[in-house]
Amino acid sequence: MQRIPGGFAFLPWPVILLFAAPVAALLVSFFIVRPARPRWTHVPILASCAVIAACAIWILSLVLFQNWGLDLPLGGWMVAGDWLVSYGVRVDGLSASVLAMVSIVGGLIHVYASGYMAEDPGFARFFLAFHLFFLAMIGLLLSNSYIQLYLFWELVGFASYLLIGFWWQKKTARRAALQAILTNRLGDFGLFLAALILLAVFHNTRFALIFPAIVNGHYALVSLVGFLLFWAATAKSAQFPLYFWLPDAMEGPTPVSALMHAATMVTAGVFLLARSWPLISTVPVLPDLIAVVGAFTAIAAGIVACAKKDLKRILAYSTVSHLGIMVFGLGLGEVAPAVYHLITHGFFKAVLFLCAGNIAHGLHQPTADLDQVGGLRKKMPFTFVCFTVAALSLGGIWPFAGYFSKDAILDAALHRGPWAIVAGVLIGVTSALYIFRMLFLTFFGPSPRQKGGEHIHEAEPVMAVPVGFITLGTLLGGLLGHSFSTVIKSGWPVAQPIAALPEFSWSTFAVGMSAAAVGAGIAWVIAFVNPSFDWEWRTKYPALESALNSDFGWKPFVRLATAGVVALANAAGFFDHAVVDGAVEGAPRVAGAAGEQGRRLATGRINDYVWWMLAGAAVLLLAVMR
Amino acid sequence: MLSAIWAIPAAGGLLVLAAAGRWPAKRLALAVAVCVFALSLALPWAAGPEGLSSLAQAGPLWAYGIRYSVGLDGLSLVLVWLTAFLTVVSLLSAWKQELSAGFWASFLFLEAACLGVFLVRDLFFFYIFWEAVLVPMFFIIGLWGSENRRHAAMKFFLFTFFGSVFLLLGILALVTMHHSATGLWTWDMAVLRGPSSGRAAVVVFLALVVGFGVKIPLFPLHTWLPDAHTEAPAAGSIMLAGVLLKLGVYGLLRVALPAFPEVSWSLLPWLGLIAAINMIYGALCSMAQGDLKRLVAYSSVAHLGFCVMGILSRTPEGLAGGSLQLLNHGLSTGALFLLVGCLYERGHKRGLSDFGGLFAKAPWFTFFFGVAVFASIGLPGLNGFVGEFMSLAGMARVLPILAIAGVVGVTLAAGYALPAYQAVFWADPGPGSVSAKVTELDWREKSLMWTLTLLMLWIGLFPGTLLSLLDSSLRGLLL
Amino acid sequence: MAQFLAQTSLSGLAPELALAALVCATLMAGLPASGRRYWKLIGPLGALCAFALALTTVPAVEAPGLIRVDGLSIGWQLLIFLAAVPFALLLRGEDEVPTALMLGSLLGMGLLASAGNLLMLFIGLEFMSLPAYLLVARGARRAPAREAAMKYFFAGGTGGSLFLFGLALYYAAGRTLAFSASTGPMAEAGLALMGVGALFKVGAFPFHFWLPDVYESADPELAGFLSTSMKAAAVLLLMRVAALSPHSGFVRCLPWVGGVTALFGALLALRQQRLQRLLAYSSISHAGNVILGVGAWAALGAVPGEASSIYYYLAAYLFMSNGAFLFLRQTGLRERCEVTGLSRRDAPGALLFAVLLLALGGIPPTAGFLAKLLIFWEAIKAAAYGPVILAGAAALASLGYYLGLVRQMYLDEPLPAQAAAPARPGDRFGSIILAACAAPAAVLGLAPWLIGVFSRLLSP
Amino acid sequence: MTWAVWAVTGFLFACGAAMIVLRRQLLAMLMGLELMISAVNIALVYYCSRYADGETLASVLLIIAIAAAEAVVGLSLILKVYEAGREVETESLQELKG
Repeated sequence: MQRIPGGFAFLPWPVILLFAAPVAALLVSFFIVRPARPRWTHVPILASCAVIAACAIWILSLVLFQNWGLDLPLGGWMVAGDWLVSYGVRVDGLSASVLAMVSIVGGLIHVYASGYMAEDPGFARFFLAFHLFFLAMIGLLLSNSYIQLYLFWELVGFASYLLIGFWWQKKTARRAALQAILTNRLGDFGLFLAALILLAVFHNTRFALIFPAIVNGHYALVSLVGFLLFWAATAKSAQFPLYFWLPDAMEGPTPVSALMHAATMVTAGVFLLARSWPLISTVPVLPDLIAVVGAFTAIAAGIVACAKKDLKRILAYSTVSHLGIMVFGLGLGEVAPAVYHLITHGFFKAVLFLCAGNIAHGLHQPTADLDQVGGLRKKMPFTFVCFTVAALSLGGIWPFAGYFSKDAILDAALHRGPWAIVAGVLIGVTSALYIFRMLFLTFFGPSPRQKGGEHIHEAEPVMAVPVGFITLGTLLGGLLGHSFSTVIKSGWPVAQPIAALPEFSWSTFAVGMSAAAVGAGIAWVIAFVNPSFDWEWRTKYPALESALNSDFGWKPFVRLATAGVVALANAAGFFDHAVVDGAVEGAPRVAGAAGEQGRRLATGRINDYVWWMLAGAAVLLLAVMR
Repeated sequence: MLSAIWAIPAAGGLLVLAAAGRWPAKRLALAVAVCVFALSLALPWAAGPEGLSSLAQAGPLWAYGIRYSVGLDGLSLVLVWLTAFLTVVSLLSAWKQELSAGFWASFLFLEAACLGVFLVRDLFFFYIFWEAVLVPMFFIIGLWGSENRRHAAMKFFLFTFFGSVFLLLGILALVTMHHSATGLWTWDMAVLRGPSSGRAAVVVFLALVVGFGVKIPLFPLHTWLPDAHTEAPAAGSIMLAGVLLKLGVYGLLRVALPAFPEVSWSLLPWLGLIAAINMIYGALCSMAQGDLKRLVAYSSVAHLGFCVMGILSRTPEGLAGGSLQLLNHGLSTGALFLLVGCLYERGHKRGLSDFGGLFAKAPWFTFFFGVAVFASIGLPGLNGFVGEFMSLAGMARVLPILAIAGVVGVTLAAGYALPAYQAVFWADPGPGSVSAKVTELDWREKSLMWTLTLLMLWIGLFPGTLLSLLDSSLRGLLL
Repeated sequence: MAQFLAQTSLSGLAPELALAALVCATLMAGLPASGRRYWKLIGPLGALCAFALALTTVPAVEAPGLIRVDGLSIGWQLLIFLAAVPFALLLRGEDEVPTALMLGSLLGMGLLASAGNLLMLFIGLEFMSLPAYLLVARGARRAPAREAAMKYFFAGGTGGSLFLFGLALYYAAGRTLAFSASTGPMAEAGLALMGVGALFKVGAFPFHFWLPDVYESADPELAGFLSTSMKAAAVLLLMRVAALSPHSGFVRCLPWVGGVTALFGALLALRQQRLQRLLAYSSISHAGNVILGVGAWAALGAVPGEASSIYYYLAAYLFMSNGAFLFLRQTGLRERCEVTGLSRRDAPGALLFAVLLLALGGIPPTAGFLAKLLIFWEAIKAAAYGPVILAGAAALASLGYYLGLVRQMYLDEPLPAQAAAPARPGDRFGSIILAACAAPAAVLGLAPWLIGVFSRLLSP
Repeated sequence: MTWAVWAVTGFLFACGAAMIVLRRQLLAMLMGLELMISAVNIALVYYCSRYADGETLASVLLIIAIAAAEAVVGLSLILKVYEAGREVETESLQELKG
């Protein structure tokens, strides 16, 4: 990896374009196209997406074939004497590979959205916010320091807020948007503080400078930084305990759910952990904690996903679960498999969401329920095919992309010890279970309780074609494992390289496939052997239902905590009004009352006046003679 | 030249009063304000080759070392810009209202007094200008405010005078201490130094802190602020939040900290604790408010905590960031008050529950309000973040625990601002809502907001110029 | 007597002699019915003439006897005579008696100012007080004026007696009536009792009870006279007493008396409903500040040239207090509620009053601001921290009514009855004097160089 | 001797003061006032003779003269009060207060 001195002049044009294209597109759209032709707002933006995708692929190939890389400071952002926080760009294997996935999937979803959102009155607003997110995501991936990362980290959160609340007239959307940004803000606390501490310790937060220092030295506060970073990641990547915003975030339009709340934005947390891995790996206990949290989240969310009926919610919990898998993998020390899963997950989860979007769009609804669908494979054959491919990939069935990445993580788990094995197997079972249940109940049947999608129609080409392309990625992604191994090692900031993807092993294959088979088998039973089971257990076991609905009691707890903060705020407000301001308001009253009382001294009688004088003289005499 | 900066608005105010009835007062006032702003922008060019300091002037020495003298450095310059700019903004924000000449003149007097505070280098005249600020503001709140204006005006005046008494006694004690140590009578801010330790030094320093702390405002001296902000007319709130609160921090920077470097350093944990309370407590109180203006007012309490924390850290980044935060707060809170004023002008209500669903009717309103809200809660890329981050970065190098409290404050900020934003612009209008009366911003308001927005973006992304301006002057002052 | 004359150059007594002559002239002019037009001129002429003569007086260098003409005496005479000018110009009454009384009182003040020993101080004190009782008794509103005069008389008599007692004690301790330091418990007690006499005249708590009654019932211009000329003379008396022995217990107590008085006056003024009474209490509060200044000045060594802060305070108060009382005279307002909404009925008047009130409250750049600043500064120099904090609290509390009045005039809506009532136009002459008082009160705070001028004036 | 003089002076002064404080009759109070001044004169005269200070002794005469003037002024004021209300009690002079 070559290092070049800083400055824009040294920035290669694909990197410049990665920023310039979206900025230009946003400006043109906002100031020129939107006022004149709101329906054409997406045109410059789609052009920008094409440029971005091309640049990203170009950069990826440079990294892949020439081991090219870049870590370039670009002039000061915040400056105070010798204290400096500068902008910068970092291109290495990690960012280039994720960037390629983001730009391809993102670009295609932009195209999809131009069809999906065509009827919406907020078309222009949608595209502007959507592309703003895209810009922020690119910036996030290419950041070379924690502070700049925080800049874009917050910006993606901001865009997510705007888009979750896109249909602001809906109360649920408003609540979800608020919940999302506040929860993310809670997590950002960690990143903000981590950046502050790193800055205070190292006078810098550039990855390329601090990681070697951390690996080679001992710094007391670095452990704290590691935990803070993980805390930040739990919010953004929807891990326990801060996962709860993500399922509610499905209130946004489907392209938003697909791109931001499944494929890209939520993986920023995983990206952050992968980025910080040289730091995190030096912190005792933390990797294990990460693994446990990831596994727990993956399994619990997988179980909850089995009980959901709303298509997007199933996928949302599935996203939480899969993010858990990535985090689990990271915690096991396997950066490459985790990032690989991040990328493959980006593809297949996008397909799943877009297919769900197609169904909802076909039903002319914002979202669809299992009750309303069933047997769609005939009415929506193309969507069915895409969904099936993606579902097989998610379920970890060879030779789809998901298999390879999940298998790599499972491989690590199998080498770790009993609890990891159990976790890995359970993850495999639950993943297969909920996704096959969804596949069967949606596209097969319909079972007697389902309406089977009346009047539904296949998606228009503008929506179908992007889905097809992403599905292609899902099919082929698994074959690129070797190249990925090459890429991810490129430009790793510390001397100790990260491990490549593990070699194929029959035992792992057997465990993985059998877990998937078990899951798929249970789904088979639910869907075909006892088709009404999925509706009946809810009434038969209300306790179980409420436990699953409340995410095993976590949601009520969150509500309680929120109410606690509100109560605290109200208490502060009351204290301020009654005590602090009360003292302020009371002081003049006390003074006035004192004056009123003092007036009684002046009785109006001469004798008293003289008496006071004599008394005063006596007091003064006493004081003087003392 | 420098004296003209404050003399022009003062004279302009008199002119507006004198010409009342003959010339249109508001046009005249605006012309004066624009002139002053243009002049303030020209200041760097007026400076000689030695830089801004070449603009300093001093009058003859009067009794006891009192001497009228003005000076300029980066800190003053930035705040002069802010004052001159926000005066124009606030005059324009009240443009459509039919108000007497006194209103417009008051703003010019207010501007003159604030500019005087930022320009003079002699404590005697500093105090004169410091107090002179109160009188026009008293009338602005008391005559042109909303229902409870009279009480608020009295409270504002008396409470801030309460601080001024401490300030005056502190200044006098400082001058006297300096005299007894050096045998020299002087009121020159650049020269005055208190003792480096001892009970007397601590007491005097604390007196100065209380004096400035009322204006900042520091907990628990802050309760005048919500009332004054709430009752003042929108233009007055802009000046109040945008400029008046800056006076306190400026005083700390210019007077209290340079005079007592050692004492302030030894008291750092306590002062920093107060700043942290400001942030967290201010944010919590803000969450509990149902009135938009009160909410923004308490948010000011929180924001000023960042400024104080930054400058207390005495690190280059903390100082530059804390003082930049002054400007940032002026812009973003000024913008918020401007918009809340627009709401009030249209609907004559300020409650969160009095509005709702304005997005559909007034998208620009929503857009600009969003920009201001996100700037004030510290979204990176907008101005608020830079100041907050640098302030906390400074403190993190000195007392990390306080920086943590600051980050909690950053986190809480979203908790009050966004629910309010949603309640006004997104939520369904409730019964008794006046949303129907709210119309879209007109071109005047929009262009004001565009200016503010661009400034916020500029500072958020490229604060380097301003920061180096501030840094170079603060370095000489405190490092 | 020969010795007395030898000791004193008569030129130093020129103002007093002129005043004495004018008192006689006034009484003579009153005899026939003719010449009525001229005796009205004698009052202002006398005050101005005395002022001019004091201005030209050269401080005597020789050792003082009964009379001592030093910087303090000349400075204070200037102050006293100038402060009397508005009252002299606006004297009411059909005959010459008030003029004579005023000039007589001024004569007493002049004597007090140039007194060279304790006995002369006492004589000056009585000389200035006795006509004042009568002046108060001749107030326009008869019954309250009589009552107030009676109270003033008895309180003043007691104060004079206490002063005399103190004089005797001090004489017994120091074997002389000249201004000389002496120590011992007897001297301390004597000093304290003389101090009580002076404090009574200045209006310090708890010797102030006569003051609100007198100021309230006196004609406003007389109240202005009493609160400026008379008070200035009383302050000089206090300074002379305090300067006798700068390290005495009395001087140590003095700042505390000042601080307590300032706060007490301010608190009691808060809820007053009658304007003159309110101003009376405000005057007590101001007196407290001055006493604080005197205490600090004495503690710092009682150097005449450094009395400039006290002098400045009194000079500022001269304009502020005369102005405020004159405003009441011009508008005829008596009750506090009557000023509500005044700015709408009488904008110039309200403006003048507001300026005067802000000056009294000590808001920059008014004269009152610099006055307070100098006094506080003096106190801090003398390390009288406790009293200065009390005085600071008093300054804050006093804004409660000064600013409260501004609020009433400008912010509050007038009651319907008042809104209908037209403003009572005062005579033009009085308004000019009022404006002449308000203008210096408004801007003198920007003139700190005056301290240097005063300092040179007061140094012998 | 000294203590006796001061005792007499103090006693008479206290009596005068007590008369002013305790009596309600204006005339009696005026007498109290005069008594106070006279009491001080006793001490002054004693010390003048003791210090052989003729100049101060002369000044006692001045003090007596002033006391007389004070009495005149006081009496005229009392007369005024009497003319107005036919009462010379302090209770009748209690309108101004507070």
